[in-house]
Amino acid sequence: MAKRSLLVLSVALATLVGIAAYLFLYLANVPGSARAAQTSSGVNLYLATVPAAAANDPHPTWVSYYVTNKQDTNWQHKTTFVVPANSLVHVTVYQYDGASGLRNPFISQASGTVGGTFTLNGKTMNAIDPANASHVFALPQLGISVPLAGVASNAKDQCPNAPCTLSQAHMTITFTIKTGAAGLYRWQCFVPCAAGYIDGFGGPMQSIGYMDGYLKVV
Amino acid sequence: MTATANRVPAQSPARQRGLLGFNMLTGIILGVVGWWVFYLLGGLIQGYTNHGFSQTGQNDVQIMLGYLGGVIGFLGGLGFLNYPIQRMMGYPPNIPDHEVEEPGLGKYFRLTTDHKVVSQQYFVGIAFFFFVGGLNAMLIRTELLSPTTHVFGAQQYLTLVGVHGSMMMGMMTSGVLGPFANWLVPLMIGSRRMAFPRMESLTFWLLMAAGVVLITTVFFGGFQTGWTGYEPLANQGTAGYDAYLGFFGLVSISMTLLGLNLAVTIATMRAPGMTWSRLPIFCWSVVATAALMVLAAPMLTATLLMGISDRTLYTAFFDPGLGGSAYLWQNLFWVFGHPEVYVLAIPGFGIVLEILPVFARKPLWGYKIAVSGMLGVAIFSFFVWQHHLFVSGMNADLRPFYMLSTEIISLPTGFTFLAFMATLWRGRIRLTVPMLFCLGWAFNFLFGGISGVFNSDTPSDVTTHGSFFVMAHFHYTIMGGLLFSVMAAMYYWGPKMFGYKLNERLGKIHFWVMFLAFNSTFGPLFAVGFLGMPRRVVTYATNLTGLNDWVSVSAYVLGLSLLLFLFNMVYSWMYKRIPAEDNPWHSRSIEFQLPTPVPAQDFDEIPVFSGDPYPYGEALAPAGAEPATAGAY
Amino acid sequence: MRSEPNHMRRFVALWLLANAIMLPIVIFVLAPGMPPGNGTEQAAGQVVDNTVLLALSTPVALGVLLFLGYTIWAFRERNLDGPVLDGPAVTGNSSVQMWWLITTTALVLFLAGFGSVRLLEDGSGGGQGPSPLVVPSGKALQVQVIGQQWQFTYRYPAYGLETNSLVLPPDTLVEFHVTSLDVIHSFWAYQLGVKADANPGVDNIAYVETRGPLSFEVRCAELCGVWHGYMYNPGKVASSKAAFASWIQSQQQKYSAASKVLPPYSHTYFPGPNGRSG
Amino acid sequence: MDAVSSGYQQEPHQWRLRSLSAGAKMWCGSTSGFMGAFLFAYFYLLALDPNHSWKIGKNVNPSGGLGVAIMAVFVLSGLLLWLGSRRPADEITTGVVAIVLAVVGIALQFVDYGVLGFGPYRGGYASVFYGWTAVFTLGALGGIYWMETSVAALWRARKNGFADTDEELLRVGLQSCALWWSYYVALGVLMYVVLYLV
Repeated sequence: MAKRSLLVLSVALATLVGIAAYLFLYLANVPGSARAAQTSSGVNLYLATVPAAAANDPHPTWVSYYVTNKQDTNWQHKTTFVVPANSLVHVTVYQYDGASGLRNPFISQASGTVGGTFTLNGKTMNAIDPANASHVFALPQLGISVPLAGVASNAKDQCPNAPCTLSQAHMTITFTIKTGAAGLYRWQCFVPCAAGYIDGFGGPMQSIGYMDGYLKVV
Repeated sequence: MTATANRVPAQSPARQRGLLGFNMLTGIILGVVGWWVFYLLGGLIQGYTNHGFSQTGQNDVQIMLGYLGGVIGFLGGLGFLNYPIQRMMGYPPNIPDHEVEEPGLGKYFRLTTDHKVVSQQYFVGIAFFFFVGGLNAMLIRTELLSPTTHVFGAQQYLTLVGVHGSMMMGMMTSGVLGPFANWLVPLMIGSRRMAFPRMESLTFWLLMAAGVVLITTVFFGGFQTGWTGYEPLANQGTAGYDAYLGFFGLVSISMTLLGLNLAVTIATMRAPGMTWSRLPIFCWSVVATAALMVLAAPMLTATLLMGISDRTLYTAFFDPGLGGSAYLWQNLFWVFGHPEVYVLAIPGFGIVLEILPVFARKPLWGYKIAVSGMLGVAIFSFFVWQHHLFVSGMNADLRPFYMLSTEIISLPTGFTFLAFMATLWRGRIRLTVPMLFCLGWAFNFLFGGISGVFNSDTPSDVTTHGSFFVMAHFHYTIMGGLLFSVMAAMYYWGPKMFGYKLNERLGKIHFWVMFLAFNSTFGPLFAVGFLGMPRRVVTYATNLTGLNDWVSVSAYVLGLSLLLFLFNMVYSWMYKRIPAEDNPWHSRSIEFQLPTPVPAQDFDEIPVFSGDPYPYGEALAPAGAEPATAGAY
Repeated sequence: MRSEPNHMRRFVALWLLANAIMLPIVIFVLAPGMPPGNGTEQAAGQVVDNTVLLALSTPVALGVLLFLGYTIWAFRERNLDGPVLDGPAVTGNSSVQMWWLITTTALVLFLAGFGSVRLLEDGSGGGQGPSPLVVPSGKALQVQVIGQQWQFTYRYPAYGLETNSLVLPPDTLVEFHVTSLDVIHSFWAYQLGVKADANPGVDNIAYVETRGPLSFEVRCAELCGVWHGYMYNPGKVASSKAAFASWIQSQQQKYSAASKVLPPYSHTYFPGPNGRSG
Repeated sequence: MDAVSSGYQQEPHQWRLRSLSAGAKMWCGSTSGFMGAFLFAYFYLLALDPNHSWKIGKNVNPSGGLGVAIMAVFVLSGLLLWLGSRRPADEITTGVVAIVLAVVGIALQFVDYGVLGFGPYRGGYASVFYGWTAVFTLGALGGIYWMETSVAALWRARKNGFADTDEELLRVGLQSCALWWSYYVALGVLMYVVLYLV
């Protein structure tokens, strides 16, 4: 009897270990979150987009967003951005990727930001040439969408892999959004920028932690 | 009888199981080796045929080859490969096509040609993957406790949905034919084996390999297409989707061979006197199902090969920009897929109608109409597939036709119900556990069928298509139909198959918990669908939270009821082992006239059948008498 | 022999009684709440359809359930430990089979006929593909629904406008042209009673005739990738045609920059053969 | 169920023979479903012509001559096996020739791939062409295996003078194989007509 119970118990234990591994190694394996910096001038969120993730990343060829800081020196591979509720969030994106062009030109116009505009390298505007779009930072649930222009294809000193520095060719895009009630909102990119995948929408475009993530309003 | 019978020289089991062992362990070891060998070889192929590799870092050729190598290694390790090589040199097969009595548990982990051992392997193997699929269902319901993402996130949620759906729709196609038909058909028709016993074993091990392949998807990031794998979304999928292709590819091959084997067995190996009109109704359901498997499953194989070649050879079957079509997948998939859902349903009809006469103590009412019902469902199921595409934008002129053909399929289904109901009428109904499950089947399938009418009616389908209503509908037909009939079969034949009694009281508790929890889970989902919640979404309208939470809690209870069944199996087997009687149900079908456990050779001599398969009733046997055939078979 | 009551007569009486109770409940209590509500002509038509199906399936369901219940109650073996007794050896009855076949066939043919007639009446709001079988009469407002991973945008060719919110004028025939730029989506406006798959390279047409003001929810109903569960947006039927016109004007102003760069209006848009390489 | 024992200790010999030929016939059915999916894909994509991409580019036409040659070799192989399996004296010779012809057919198919001048991504036609021919070749490899085992078993049994083998069973085995192989070749003819000649 004891031998049988031992057998049953060990099988049950092995099953539980398997379930736990499935739960924690795969299912609950969500990319980390980063809190926006709270400064005297308001809440600041610094992001960067690169043509390819860091060389030691599981997918070193995938395009990706990163969280960084104002000096663009502290790169973290996190795509859940934590921001306070009912406040203005100033977003700055350091954009290092080239243009791939929008499939739906409609998205080349910014919407949902404060004033409906954004600045591109310091210049205020509300739309870009759709063919020049490299990425889009969009929060469709909040109606927010900002096109990110690409680095010219003949620019010097282009950044191939994360992390990049401000000395390399890049575009700086800034805009301000107003957060509402607390909640979990998703963000994504609309440019078919996942090279090699059909319609440019596989891989990084379908993986949270690369071109998708959450805006966690707390 | 000719004198040439059975001149295949008998060989000792030791030879084919010799040096390497040839069991599951060597299978797994060689499977892993095969995976790595082919995976590394595939890594060399990065050129033109693997176009996007440099940009995606994803070598589908390599992964598909890895799966191929893994499966070849696994089957080789089990001993399937030394057989073909011998044959190529002109030697007769050295694996006997029937087994001799062999004690110990070793035979369950090997290539075996005893149809009863294969069916027990099937039972345990399928139950394992059923519980894996069920675990995913529990996790899906956990995520849906809240209207927004809260536990797993959007990406993992879709993998859960995909693995649950694929596991259930893929593995469970053999859920009756594997464990029960392999065991019952040879006994019922009076042969001692299947027509192709080695192929019988192959189908089982292929299915197990398939299940493992599907689980490996989590190492490649999962897949986000659900079990239908609609293109071109699927073509965007990362390497996790290769697991889906490999899984269904293996399942479809296993299904084809299983169906072929069973159909041939019933067609050619019926004992003297076992005419078609004396065939037990369960065998008829196997014939209908096997026909679907033989004809429909190869279409799935072909469709998956197209999907694989799109990802590896850079063809464009499903890429609309390059001359392919997204509809092509939908059409091909459902040409197979609709017969496939009847592959899941028809065996349930057979089980229920087979068990019913025993506990109603009456002959099966309307044998011919029941048979024609099953065959009718099988035939019609090939002509209804476009009802999955009612709002897809396919040619609108065809919709009235598919509406009609879909609704016509309820006529043969109705025959089954007529036979069911009329058999009960004026019987002496014994409410044993198997009988309770049969009645539960009727209750659930009734609602599954009626909700199907809402789906088949195009105007109504505009609302219900792709919603939780559809999801509730097919859970009522497949889970409420197939699973309840499988449970009936388990309690009815289980003691005969495994040689020990199942606890009756636990069985009754199991039935009532499962029946109530099942209806409490999927009943409200009709309402959820009617209120506008699409399938496979991770978020939903906040006003549906209450209903969804109710469903989730019921689903946990449903899951627990299945654990109760598992507990009953283990408890009755290990702790309270009471050997089963030869004929606990006073059944008159032939398998219950054999001793328990059934000997390896089944019959001492090939039986000769005479008379009706269901000789119950006052006119045929004096009231109160034990079956007249006791000891006669 | 037991002294037998007439079981069949009892069962039929029971069934009639149950129907007398349930049918009014179904028709007068449940049916008005049937989806998807009476917001548009097509949605109201679907409510009628669902009502008819429900009313027809009620007697069927009651029949089978009562039959099962009655047989279990009346014919149950109460002494399971006693000798195993058999019922009568009845193996069939051709007239019962014939009547069953006739009844179910009639029911099925009626359902298919009814469904077809209802479908051909107004298209029922379902996507009909590029060449619709049913075109409701009247001048239609064209609205193109463009599915894309993962949001819908709406193009009003008559106003040279594309926007990401859907507003419709009241009492108008609307002709939805549903298409997709990448994978298969499905445009499901629940309260409007519209569902049409958005296929890449295919123009899927669905008609709906709006009634009064209405708020509705648009959801994607075909699994389209990681954010499928989040692909929804609200929409509304405006309170008046004037309100709709002013909404159009405000959108034209808001999206003037985007409107300039829109490609020429077309029923389908192909990403081009290099779509695969992004 | 009333059943009495028959007194047969062994299963009737006919069961094996019938199983083989019934199995081969059903396998033909499965093969039709399998090949039918590609036929469906061909006509579906041809009729739909999405994005006018049935054939992208100019030279998306395989060599008709090579197609006819491949077809002819396979047909000859099927015919030979079919006829030979019914003549016990010639079955091994014809079987070997049929196998060789099938190998030649597959080799020719690879020659065809070599001189095609268009890749599988060149539209719907190219996809079906590559997919279908590849799958047909794969099936032909399976057919070669089946033919080889049937012929080899007969050859070895004949060498031993059928001492410990069931001659009839082996012969029915070869005939079942021939039935399927001829059916497969016939399907192949349909396919080559569609792919190379239409």
